[in-house]
Amino acid sequence: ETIGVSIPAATHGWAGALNFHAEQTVERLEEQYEDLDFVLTTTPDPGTQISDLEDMVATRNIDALVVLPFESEPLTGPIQRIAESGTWVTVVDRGLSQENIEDLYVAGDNESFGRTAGDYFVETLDEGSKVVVLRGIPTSIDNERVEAFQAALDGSGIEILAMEHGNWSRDDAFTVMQDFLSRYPEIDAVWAADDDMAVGAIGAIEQAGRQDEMWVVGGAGMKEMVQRVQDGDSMVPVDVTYPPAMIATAIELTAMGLMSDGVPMSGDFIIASELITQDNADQYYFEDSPY
Amino acid sequence: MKIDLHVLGPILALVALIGIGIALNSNFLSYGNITNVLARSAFIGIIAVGMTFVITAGGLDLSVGSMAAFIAGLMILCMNLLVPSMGQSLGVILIGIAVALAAGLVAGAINGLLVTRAGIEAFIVTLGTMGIYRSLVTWLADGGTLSLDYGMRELYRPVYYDGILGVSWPIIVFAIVAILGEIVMRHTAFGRHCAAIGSNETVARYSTVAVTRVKTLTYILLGCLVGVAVVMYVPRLGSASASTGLLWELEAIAAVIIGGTVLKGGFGRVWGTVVGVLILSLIGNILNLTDMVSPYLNGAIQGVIIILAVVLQRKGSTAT
Amino acid sequence: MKIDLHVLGPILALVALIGIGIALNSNFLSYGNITNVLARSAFIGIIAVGMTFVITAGGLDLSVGSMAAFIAGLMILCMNLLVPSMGQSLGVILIGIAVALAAGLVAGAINGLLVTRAGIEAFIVTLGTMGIYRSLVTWLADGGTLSLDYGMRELYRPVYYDGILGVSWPIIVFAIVAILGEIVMRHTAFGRHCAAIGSNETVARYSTVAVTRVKTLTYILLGCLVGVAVVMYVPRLGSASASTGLLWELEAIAAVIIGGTVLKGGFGRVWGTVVGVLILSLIGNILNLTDMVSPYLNGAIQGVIIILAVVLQRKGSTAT
Amino acid sequence: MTAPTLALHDVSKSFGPIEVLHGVDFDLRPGEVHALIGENGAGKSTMMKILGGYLSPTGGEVRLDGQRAAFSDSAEAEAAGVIMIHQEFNLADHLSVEQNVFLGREIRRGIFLDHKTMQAKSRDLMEALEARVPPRTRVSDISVPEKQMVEIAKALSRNVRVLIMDEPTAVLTGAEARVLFKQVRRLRDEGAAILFTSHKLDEVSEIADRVTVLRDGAVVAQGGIDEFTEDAMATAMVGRDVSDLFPAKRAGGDEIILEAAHVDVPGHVTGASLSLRKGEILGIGGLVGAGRTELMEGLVGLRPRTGTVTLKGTSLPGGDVACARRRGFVYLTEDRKGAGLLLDKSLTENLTLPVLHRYARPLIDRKAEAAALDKAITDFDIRVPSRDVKVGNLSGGNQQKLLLAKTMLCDPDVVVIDEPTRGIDIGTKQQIYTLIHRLAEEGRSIIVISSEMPELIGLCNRVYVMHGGHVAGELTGSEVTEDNVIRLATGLGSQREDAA
Ligand SMILES: Nc1ncnc2c1ncn2[C@@H]1O[C@H](COP(=O)(O)OP(=O)(O)OP(=O)(O)O)[C@@H](O)[C@H]1O
Ligand SMILES: Nc1ncnc2c1ncn2[C@@H]1O[C@H](COP(=O)(O)OP(=O)(O)OP(=O)(O)O)[C@@H](O)[C@H]1O
Ligand SMILES: [Mg+2]
Ligand SMILES: [Mg+2]
Repeated sequence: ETIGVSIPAATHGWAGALNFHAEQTVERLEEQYEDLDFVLTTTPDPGTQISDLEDMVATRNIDALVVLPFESEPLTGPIQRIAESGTWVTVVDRGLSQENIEDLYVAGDNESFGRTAGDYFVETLDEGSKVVVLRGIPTSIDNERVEAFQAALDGSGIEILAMEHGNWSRDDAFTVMQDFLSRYPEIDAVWAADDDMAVGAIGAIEQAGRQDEMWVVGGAGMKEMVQRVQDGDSMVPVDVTYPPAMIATAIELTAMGLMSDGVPMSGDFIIASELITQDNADQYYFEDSPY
Repeated sequence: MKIDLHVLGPILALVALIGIGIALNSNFLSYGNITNVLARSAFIGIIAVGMTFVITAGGLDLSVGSMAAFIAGLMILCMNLLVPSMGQSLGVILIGIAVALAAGLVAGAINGLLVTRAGIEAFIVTLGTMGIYRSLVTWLADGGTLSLDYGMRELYRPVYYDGILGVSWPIIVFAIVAILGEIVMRHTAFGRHCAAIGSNETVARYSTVAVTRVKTLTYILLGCLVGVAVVMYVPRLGSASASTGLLWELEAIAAVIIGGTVLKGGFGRVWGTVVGVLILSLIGNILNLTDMVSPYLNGAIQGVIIILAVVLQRKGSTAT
Repeated sequence: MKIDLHVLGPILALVALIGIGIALNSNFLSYGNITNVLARSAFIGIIAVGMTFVITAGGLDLSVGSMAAFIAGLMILCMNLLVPSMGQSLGVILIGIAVALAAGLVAGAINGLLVTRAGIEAFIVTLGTMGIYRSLVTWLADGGTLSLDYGMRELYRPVYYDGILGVSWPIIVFAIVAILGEIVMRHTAFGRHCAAIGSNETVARYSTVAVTRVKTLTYILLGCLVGVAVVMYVPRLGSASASTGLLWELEAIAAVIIGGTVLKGGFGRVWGTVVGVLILSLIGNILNLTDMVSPYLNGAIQGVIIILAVVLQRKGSTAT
Repeated sequence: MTAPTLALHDVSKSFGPIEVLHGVDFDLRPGEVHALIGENGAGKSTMMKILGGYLSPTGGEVRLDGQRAAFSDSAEAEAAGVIMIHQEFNLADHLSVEQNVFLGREIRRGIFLDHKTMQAKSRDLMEALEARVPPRTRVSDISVPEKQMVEIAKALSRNVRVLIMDEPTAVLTGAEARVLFKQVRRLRDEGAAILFTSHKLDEVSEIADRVTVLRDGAVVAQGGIDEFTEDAMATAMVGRDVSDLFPAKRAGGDEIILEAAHVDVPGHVTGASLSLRKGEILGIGGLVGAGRTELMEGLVGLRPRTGTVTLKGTSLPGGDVACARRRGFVYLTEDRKGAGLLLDKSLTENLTLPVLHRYARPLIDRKAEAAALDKAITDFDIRVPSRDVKVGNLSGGNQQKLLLAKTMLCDPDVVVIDEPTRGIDIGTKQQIYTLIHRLAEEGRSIIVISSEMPELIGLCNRVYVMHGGHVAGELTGSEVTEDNVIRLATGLGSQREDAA
């Protein structure tokens, strides 16, 4: 039996972790099951991803597909065709734009990601507080997260001073945050829609010596960030989960199903984002994870 | 007869890759795989044919990838706007196609005129427009993805997936563009003037070649071909976003040069470009066909093969 | 005296941007903002100085961004490996720095030798090595981020954040590199030889200029400067990943050309490059300091300004 | 007298603040061959470019058939039948002979090119010029004179009413020039007007019907060819008497300073051996394409070569020009534009390029460089409108002088001068010959490659003649005659292998 796994290339920390978990799982399962084969591809854009899927079908005769679509819309058609041809399809994280194509859906929840962070802001900050937002690469995921965050803040009296794209990159976030700090004499909190960007933002805040004025909430559960939460770092009071290990879950579920009785478990597995606080941080800290 | 590696080089590289492909996977030569590889080469291929003219005439265009994304976005937007009034009809598709071609023409003309009239290096002009188009498509899509109306997509789909006699449309269009390109390059005054301008612009001007017009036309031609590529691309994905067409420019330029066209201009060959495009597609295809290397290293393998393909060629041309 | 816009062009553009900055935000001229802008220009700036030599001698290097990422990854890896045996000591930092510079030298030499010895277009060679280094760093980092040992980071941090007399180290290093670069370009045989080779390689060869050596040296110089940039970059955030240094190559090349260096080679000026780097940094800075345009359109504004800056300059040089 | 086809009326031309043509009146009539002569930098090329529509005058007007002609560019001039061949090559190197000949005026069938017709026509044209280059050869692969023939073929393929040729024979041998003149006479007889310049005054006497002499941008003499002897032309051009062109010949010493044995330059030269004595002026003769340039480039290290080269008693490594220069052996190229000078750079940058290390310690000493330029300008009588002019804007002759100055700045003991006086006016020629002589007297050894027979005979006491990549023979003293050189050059001479 062959399982195809197609995920985005490691262009930022979270995607890197995704790659790491995928490779680990594939290696482990290949050892575990003799007659199980995997085809793992990583892609830099939706077009390439479609090509990869075509190759898997045309030349590797896959029996099941685990795919994290680069973008929902463009991948819907191709994945639908694969599903229609009788191949088992597990979609991870990014839902397709048509319902009921995939057999199994394992996902994080971008909306909950933004809302969880937003709720924490509303809870913690006073009315009239000022926050700035570092957004990711312009994509639908980023839009969902930011919209949910804004919705959570609605009516709370917390003012969003500005939003700029930090492109899920430490360097870009560092630069944008530096400029936010020059621009606004008063900032009470920063929401970075990803832990990589949070690292950059913290770098800029420390440089400006304004650690005492504001804190930063990132997201996705990067090891170092969870550690800081655990240590009670006042700069990083909490974090929001969006576990890259969901790919491992998806691959495992697919493989186990395929190997045991030929029919994997189907349905939806939505992994909602959770707030990591000092109290529960130890549950979210994984020593060996690269992320 | 002397063996001219300058001519044979790219072909040998292609044959070698095909050999490797066959050795690694028995499905490599299957109808499905060949169709896939050829069809997906079509976008870059169509663009690279246009790029061959621009480079032969001593120019360069870094904006084609972003331009493709922008035109795709514009086309989808227009079609979606028309659906309410015109319904999901062929008319909408035709208007969409017209929009794509016209947008390509205009975008190409802008690049061309900035290069020829304002006298700015092509590298800088198109680096600028590259940023501009990329931004515009992000803005059009509001940071997300522009998707074609679902019904329209079903109607338009066959343009990518169907074909005649088992040959899919993108392959047919690519073949036509390549053949026409080869003819224009070798058998018309335009092609010859491109080479003359790339070789020595002053000489071309002194020989009463309409330098400005020909140079501008190469960019317009390229723009139109980007439009054609988009017309084939949109039915494949039915969407456009900020990541559409990323790095296509580098891939197209690499294909042109692997094919034997001289980067500084003066000599170009369209068939070489086609071979170059196929080489680049095959590398990706073959890497997908095996698990030999860590997917992280795909980029490294591609880099090595690009350099090797050109070394082979250059060594040949200096030896003979 | 005649006003030479070719010289004044970039400076005028810089002054105009500063004017806009002041008008839009009162903090623009604050010590903090100026320090930020200058310090963050330093990486691209240091690299762009090296790029000026490569371009002046008729070459090009697209690999610098990936090279920077790769060297940063290598440096972090080495330092982390040494910590267990050497402790968190200055020694580790010095070895790390040595590794970065040596890796830069080797990487530059590889590019240079492939261009000069194998006789392949610089565009293709460095497009290839760009893919290779980018892949290698992803592989080194196992797809994720390579982070410097926490204690080491604290020790190394001052190299980015501290300075003397309120001027931070990156600014100082950038200034030194720029001044030395300007001197080498204008007042030494090496600089003259670069211009001669870029102007006409055959003439340079017939004039007994060691063409191969000089060209190779420009790439080596650039590689070493990439190493220097990395040495300043790593202490900033203490990490490297596949996205480190993305598009630095295009930014560096754009800076060089905005500064007045001729892309086809033969004429280069380092001070112009410095102005070009500052222009590019300021655009980003000003866009971050205001809300005037949708952040989606930042790229478009940058594109327009890049083109305008060069139009201004070229118009000037043709008019006089 | 027929009415002039093309005329200049009170034309002046300035480049920036410098006026190089001052109120020139000139006319060109149908059915005449008109020679324009003058010193290097007199303004001949400038005047021709104005006539050809490549430059517009700053004052006065150009008249075509008596009407004011305001050619806005060369395309309009060409449409009116005014064709110009430039002093420097105007060929696209990447294109083939046929493509160059028809560039801008391709013959088509429908929208497609008619390759067959164009190839046949260009073959005919080239054959009429007795140059047997296949039409599909790339121009970068043909020799300098062949390129000139392509230029001429290109002009002849047009519809010619007025043909302007700027030093067409500078790169041609006597025989080739005569082929060209045959075509020129044919055109003249068909009623075309032909204007040409040449520094070879014997050619002017041979072909011209009328002569105009230009000095410092003004017409100083004009008249029918019968009013001018060669000496009179020279005197009118230069403003002094130049009858003693060559100084007395001198033989070298006994010491052999350079010796080449069994040298092969792959693809060009096989088994060449020669020796050069201290203080000698040695000539290398032969037809164009005989491999003289390639042999010398091989010796000095610009091309790969095999065999042994001994310089001042020790062997010289191949492929290392810098080493050869350090040991006092330099080569002055025949290809001024392509290999000699950086056209977009200043005089100084060109002058000191080979020996920059001498001025850089480690920073370049600009004062010393300026002094070197001053000296070069006086020593070599370089006429420049201003110090910071780009070399590409110098007249051809002055470029050649600058190239000589640049080479001599290396202070060589052995210098190869390839075509030393190509494009040089007669006054300067005399200066250059004197200079070469002086160099020899100082104890330097000189090799002169020349396609001009009088030059070889007038300068050299010993001449090697090459033919088809071999050294065909050696001539000494009274053996150096035109007959002997031609006999060896055409492969008729006895194979005197022992000569070397
Ligand atoms: N574009 C230019 N800019 C500045 N000066 C120029 C330019 N073109 C020519 N000159 C100057 O004009 C003068 C006349 O040059 P021209 O080329 O007409 O001389 P010429 O008579 O053809 O000499 P030669 O016999 O050496 O070819 C020279 O002093 C030259 O330096
Ligand atoms: N790039 C080239 N490729 C192939 N053949 C060439 C090339 N350049 C020159 N040749 C050929 O090499 C031969 C020698 O060249 P060249 O004409 O320079 O000889 P030469 O004896 O130095 O004559 P002259 O000095 O009078 O020009 C000729 O047959 C020429 O056609
Ligand atoms: Mg002249
Ligand atoms: Mg020669």
